[in-house]
Amino acid sequence: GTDSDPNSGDDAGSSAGDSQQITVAASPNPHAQILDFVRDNLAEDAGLSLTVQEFSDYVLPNTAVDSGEVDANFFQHQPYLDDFNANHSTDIVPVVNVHLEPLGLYSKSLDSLDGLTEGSTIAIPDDASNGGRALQLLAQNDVIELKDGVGANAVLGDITDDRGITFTELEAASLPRALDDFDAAIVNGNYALEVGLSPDEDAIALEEAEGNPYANFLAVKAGNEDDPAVQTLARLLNSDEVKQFIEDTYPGSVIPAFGTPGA
Amino acid sequence: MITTTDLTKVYHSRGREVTALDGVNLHVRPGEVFGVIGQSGAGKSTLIRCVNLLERPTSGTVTVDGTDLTALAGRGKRAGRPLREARTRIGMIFQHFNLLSARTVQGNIELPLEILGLTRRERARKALDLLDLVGLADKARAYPTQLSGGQKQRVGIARALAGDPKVLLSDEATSALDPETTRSVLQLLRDLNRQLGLTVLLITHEMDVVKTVCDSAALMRDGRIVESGVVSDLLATPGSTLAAELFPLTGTAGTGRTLVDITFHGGSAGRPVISQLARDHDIDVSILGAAMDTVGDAQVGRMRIELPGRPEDNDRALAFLRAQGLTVEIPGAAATPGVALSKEGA
Amino acid sequence: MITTTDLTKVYHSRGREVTALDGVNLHVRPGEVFGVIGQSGAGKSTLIRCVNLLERPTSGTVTVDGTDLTALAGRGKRAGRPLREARTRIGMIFQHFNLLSARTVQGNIELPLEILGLTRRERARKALDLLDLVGLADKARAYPTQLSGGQKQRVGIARALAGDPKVLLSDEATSALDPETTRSVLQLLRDLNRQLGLTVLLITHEMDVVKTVCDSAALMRDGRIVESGVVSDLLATPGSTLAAELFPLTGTAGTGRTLVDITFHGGSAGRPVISQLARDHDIDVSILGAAMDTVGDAQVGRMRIELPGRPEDNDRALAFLRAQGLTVEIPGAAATPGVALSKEGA
Amino acid sequence: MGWDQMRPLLEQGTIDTLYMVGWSTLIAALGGLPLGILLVLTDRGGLLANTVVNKVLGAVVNVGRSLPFIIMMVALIPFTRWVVGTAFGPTAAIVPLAIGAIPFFARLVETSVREVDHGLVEAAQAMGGGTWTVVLKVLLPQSLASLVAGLTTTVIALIGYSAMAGAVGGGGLGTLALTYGHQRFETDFMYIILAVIVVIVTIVQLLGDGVVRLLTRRKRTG
Amino acid sequence: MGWDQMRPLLEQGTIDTLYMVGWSTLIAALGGLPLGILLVLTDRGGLLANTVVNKVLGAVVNVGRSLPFIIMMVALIPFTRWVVGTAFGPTAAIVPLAIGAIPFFARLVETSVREVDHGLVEAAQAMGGGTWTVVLKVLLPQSLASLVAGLTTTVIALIGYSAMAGAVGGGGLGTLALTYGHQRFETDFMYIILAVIVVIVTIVQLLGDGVVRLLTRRKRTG
Ligand SMILES: Nc1ncnc2c1ncn2[C@@H]1O[C@H](COP(=O)(O)OP(=O)(O)OP(=O)(O)O)[C@@H](O)[C@H]1O
Ligand SMILES: Nc1ncnc2c1ncn2[C@@H]1O[C@H](COP(=O)(O)OP(=O)(O)OP(=O)(O)O)[C@@H](O)[C@H]1O
Ligand SMILES: [Mg+2]
Ligand SMILES: [Mg+2]
Repeated sequence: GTDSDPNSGDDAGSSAGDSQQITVAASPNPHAQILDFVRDNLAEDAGLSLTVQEFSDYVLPNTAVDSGEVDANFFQHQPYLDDFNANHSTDIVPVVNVHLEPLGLYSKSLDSLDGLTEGSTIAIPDDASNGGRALQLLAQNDVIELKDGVGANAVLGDITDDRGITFTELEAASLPRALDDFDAAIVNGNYALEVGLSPDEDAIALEEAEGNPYANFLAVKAGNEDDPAVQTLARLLNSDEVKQFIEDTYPGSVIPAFGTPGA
Repeated sequence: MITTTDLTKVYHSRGREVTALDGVNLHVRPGEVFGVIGQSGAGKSTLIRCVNLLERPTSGTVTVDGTDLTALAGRGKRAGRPLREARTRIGMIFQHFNLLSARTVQGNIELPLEILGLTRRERARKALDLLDLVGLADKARAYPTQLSGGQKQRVGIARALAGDPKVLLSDEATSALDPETTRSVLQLLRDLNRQLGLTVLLITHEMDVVKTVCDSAALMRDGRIVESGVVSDLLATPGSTLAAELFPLTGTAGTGRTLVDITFHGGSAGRPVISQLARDHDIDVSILGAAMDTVGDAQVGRMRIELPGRPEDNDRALAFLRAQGLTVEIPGAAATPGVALSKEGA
Repeated sequence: MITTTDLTKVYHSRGREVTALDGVNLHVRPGEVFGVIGQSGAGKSTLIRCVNLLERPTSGTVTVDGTDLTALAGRGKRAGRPLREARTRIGMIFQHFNLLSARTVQGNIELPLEILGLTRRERARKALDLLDLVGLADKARAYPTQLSGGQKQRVGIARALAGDPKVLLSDEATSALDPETTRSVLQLLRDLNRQLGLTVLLITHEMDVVKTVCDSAALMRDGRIVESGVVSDLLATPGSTLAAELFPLTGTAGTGRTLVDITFHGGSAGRPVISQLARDHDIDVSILGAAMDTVGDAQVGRMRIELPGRPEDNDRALAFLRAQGLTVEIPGAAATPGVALSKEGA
Repeated sequence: MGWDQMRPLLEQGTIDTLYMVGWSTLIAALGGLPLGILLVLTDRGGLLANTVVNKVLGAVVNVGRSLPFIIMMVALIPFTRWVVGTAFGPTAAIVPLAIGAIPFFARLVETSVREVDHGLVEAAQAMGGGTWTVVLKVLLPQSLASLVAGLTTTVIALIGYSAMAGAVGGGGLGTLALTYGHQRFETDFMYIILAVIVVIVTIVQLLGDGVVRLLTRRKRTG
Repeated sequence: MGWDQMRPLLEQGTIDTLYMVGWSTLIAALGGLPLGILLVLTDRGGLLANTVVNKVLGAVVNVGRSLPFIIMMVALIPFTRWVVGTAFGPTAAIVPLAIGAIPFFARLVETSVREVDHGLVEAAQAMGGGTWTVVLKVLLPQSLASLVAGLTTTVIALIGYSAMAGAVGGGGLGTLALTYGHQRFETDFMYIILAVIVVIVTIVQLLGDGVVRLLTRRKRTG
């Protein structure tokens, strides 16, 4: 753990003057890529020494923040964090929203939702973070019906009417590769881009960007929100340069969604 | 029946060359039991393995029952069909039996018949016949581990006979057995040799085995055959290493006395030679050492006797013994028979 | 030196019980070479392994050099310190040598010295001394694979001698060797027995080994000792199975003739007994079979002779032979000596 | 999560695991057996001695054993699709599982077959047997017990690997443990799943040991 | 992605892989060796024959080998933190890697040690040697070549396993291949990484084979 104490900012006294250090746990894509951009282009000028540690898991980054082994993480959205805090008695809080990866329903064989009938197959993400969100998207588009009151934590068992459609859970990164094998698949925006799908044009159903609760944010253990390093990183993540980087790198599939969480 | 001409085998291992066979000319006549003896490393196993081409000779030819096997072998390392077919007609038994532990006794004997392509029925009949022949009719369904060493070797022999071979090769087939079992296995080989007219080439390092069953024998040393021939002829050969090894003698003469080694080969042994010598020449004959036995039905053996007086005093006695058709040697006068002499043998 | 009292060993395997030793009372005197022979499965290995308690006897006691090892053994399966210390003073050599292939010859001989806790220096000195003793001074740095069988066994012997034992146990130490090598290894054992006053208990299934080096011998069958004693005494015992096995005779009498088996034990063999018989009694003595040899320095052996006339006609001749101190048997008159008789032995 | 919800998941997970592991074991056995035997036959001094073939096969097996399984699973997606028509689901997961297990089992086969006494091979050759005879009548039957032991090891390794089949929608107990236990925080359920896995592994091991014992009974020295 | 970007990633990945695999091999060797030897010694007929201990150790090893590695990694987090102070990063990944490899190596040790001729053990006992003598002076030196071969196998398996260290931030080549090849669809880069892995595996295998050959030269029959 580095300096989560606001007063211990300059222990090295390096040439940058008030050198701040921060280690952030992040999912490889696109979170770590965004952080890499910050580290390589913005951090030095801001006097921030940023270390990015990539995690391919969705639980351990929170565990690591809670234990103080990393200072912050950047991989999740509010519904997932709420659920995690409730289940693990942790107190991790969001600092600043960065982006949204709108989930979309894509298909190689169908042009619209009408094609989904009895016997159709749909692949959805198998992770807790995206799985429930995918079911919500399908429910909002009347493809299925879910039990009342299940939010972002919906699981396949919560489906009350599947209209005869078969669902398969796959690892999120495998979903773009599954389009040949299923009638349709729910794909995260960033992965869609990698295989040349455009959310705006190719999705037969897409999450709304407006009022979307699934913005991904920088999160820290409660009490560390005001740490200068955290604040510096938060500022950099919501900078124009990052906005430009996201729009250039992930046109349409990752959308800048800056601002204070919950606002 | 088995002829090898200028057979050589050179092993290459880690850059070193080992000449295991160095120009071996072997001739085994049809229907005889031929024993090859020699120290460890002499090349005995290599020789027998060259006979059915399990080992490719470096040069020279091997002819079995009129067929030149070396010509059949072809170029490559793998045995082609003609060679494999020739092998089905050459039986082989091994020191460590080499029975398949996963098969029953009957299954083991059926293996060569499977290779020959016999039907299940024919195989079973033949296997049971062979088990009868080797005296194990009640063990057909047993597994090799349930058998004693002698029984295992009998199964090995039955298996080797499955292809109705004219030739049986045996590499130390009794070396892992105790003497009593060895005797019974050798007896079986002898019987088969007689009943079926089988030619047997056997390798051993036990002189007793040669004594008990062999018609002919060869002694190998350093990859060469240093002595070979019909056993009774060898016994008649003065200075023969094989004869000395087969019937070893011990004992040294007192001063002023004469040591005489007499070799009996064939019928004369039954005659009262020693007592006639004593009576006719009126001398005291002391028997210091003797090894006399039944070899291939003929009474043969050697005896070391001591005569009073120096060798020159005993000319008449020696002449009498020679007149009986015996081989007479004066150890110490010539070189001592035994190891020291064997380098000059053959 | 080694005494076992009512030693029994019962193996339990898969519900079946095998009685490998069935009340063995063995007594080996200090300084003698004692041979145990018997067929495969007779219990020889079990017996020798019970002597140093590698195998726990089911009942009975084992005393070596005055120490009751069975008392030292304790309850558990593991060998406690007192037993382990007693073992350091009992050397053992094995049929398959059991040398560590990963150590040099010297390293192998040093192993027991390491167990004894000697310093590196003392170990090296002792090991080189022992290598000298067994005639392998130049092989100290070789690895076991680079040695011949006989050389390996010499290393095994040197290793067994490292703890300055008074007792050497040998389980078929020469069974894997060829006859020439066997002879040299046995000679070495004999020399060590004389030079160091070593007591040797050796197990073998080869009669030749007993003939060559043993002072005393025992014959085992089905877990029991059926005959035992000093070799020359055994030879004097009419109907002794061991004697018949050591010096086997063959040959059958013509009709109206008498077959006589004579056993020479000790000095009489050097005397011209046969020729005196022929001259004094004026009869033709035919020697049908003979096995005479040097056993523990005494000229001993057996001979089968044929006399003209029926047994009752030869009373005087037989009396003469008995008067010479020889053991005289008429095979066929009594039971034939050999296997058939051995069940009544001891 | 209550037992009512767990039960169907557990049942389906067990079925999926058995289905995936069963088929992939079968395929791994069929693929690994010849590969392992070839490794022995083509080795120096072997019946089909061929240094080049031996080195190439050895390299293939080594690479196969060292590739991270998940990567292999992803890399094989086009192949899987070509073979079974789809790249996802339990049936599709069999393909990477089997292909991952082939080199694993092949090495075990190699070790087992190498242990067959060379004297038995010579005996078969002396009878006029060719390479096929040696393989089918000597090497395989004589190493059978050891091969079964190797297959048991392979099955157990596959049960472990199948946890990663979740990446391609394979389901099964391992994936359940990861999804529910780890990601959805149902720790109790995870422990139940692990217990089921341990039970299955134990049964496999006991069954394998039993067969091995049965086959060894008559064996030992020939 | 250009070579300029790849290079530092490849370098760091290689360093991380070697670091994680190196240490975890060392620990697996230190843990698996005694465990494997105990499995032999406590077996029926062994020097320390003890059926209960043997069955328990055997069960632990089996369970250890069948647990999905990712689950084990997660389950070990508290333990890892206690041992190395943190549960994340390359150093922390060593702990689950090592613990996963211990039962794997232990089984290989067991097989190797079992192959030591029992006659050698008896010879040492006949000299008055106790269990320690037998283990240190007979079993280990005599099975050394085989143990090294087993260690080579373990290292190669660990290179495969280390790809999953990414879940706890361990990095390394396998994780890189997953992240870039699988998640970022940089297929070319993935193949380059795989090539590097194959090269490392080949070097490990050649080194291991070399040491084994060196140790076997003087061996064969004793
Ligand atoms: N495959 C091989 N490679 C290298 N050298 C060999 C090989 N087989 C045998 N030799 C060598 O050839 C020589 C003769 O060996 P062979 O096995 O024929 O002897 P042998 O007379 O059968 O001895 P033994 O009585 O010990 O069986 C020995 O020096 C041996 O080391
Ligand atoms: N560990 C064991 N478990 C069960 N039975 C055994 C065991 N060891 C020996 N036996 C049995 O005990 C008997 C005596 O065996 P032992 O090895 O002492 O015979 P041996 O006289 O040394 O024979 P060989 O000449 O073949 O070495 C045999 O019937 C054998 O099967
Ligand atoms: Mg040989
Ligand atoms: Mg024995």
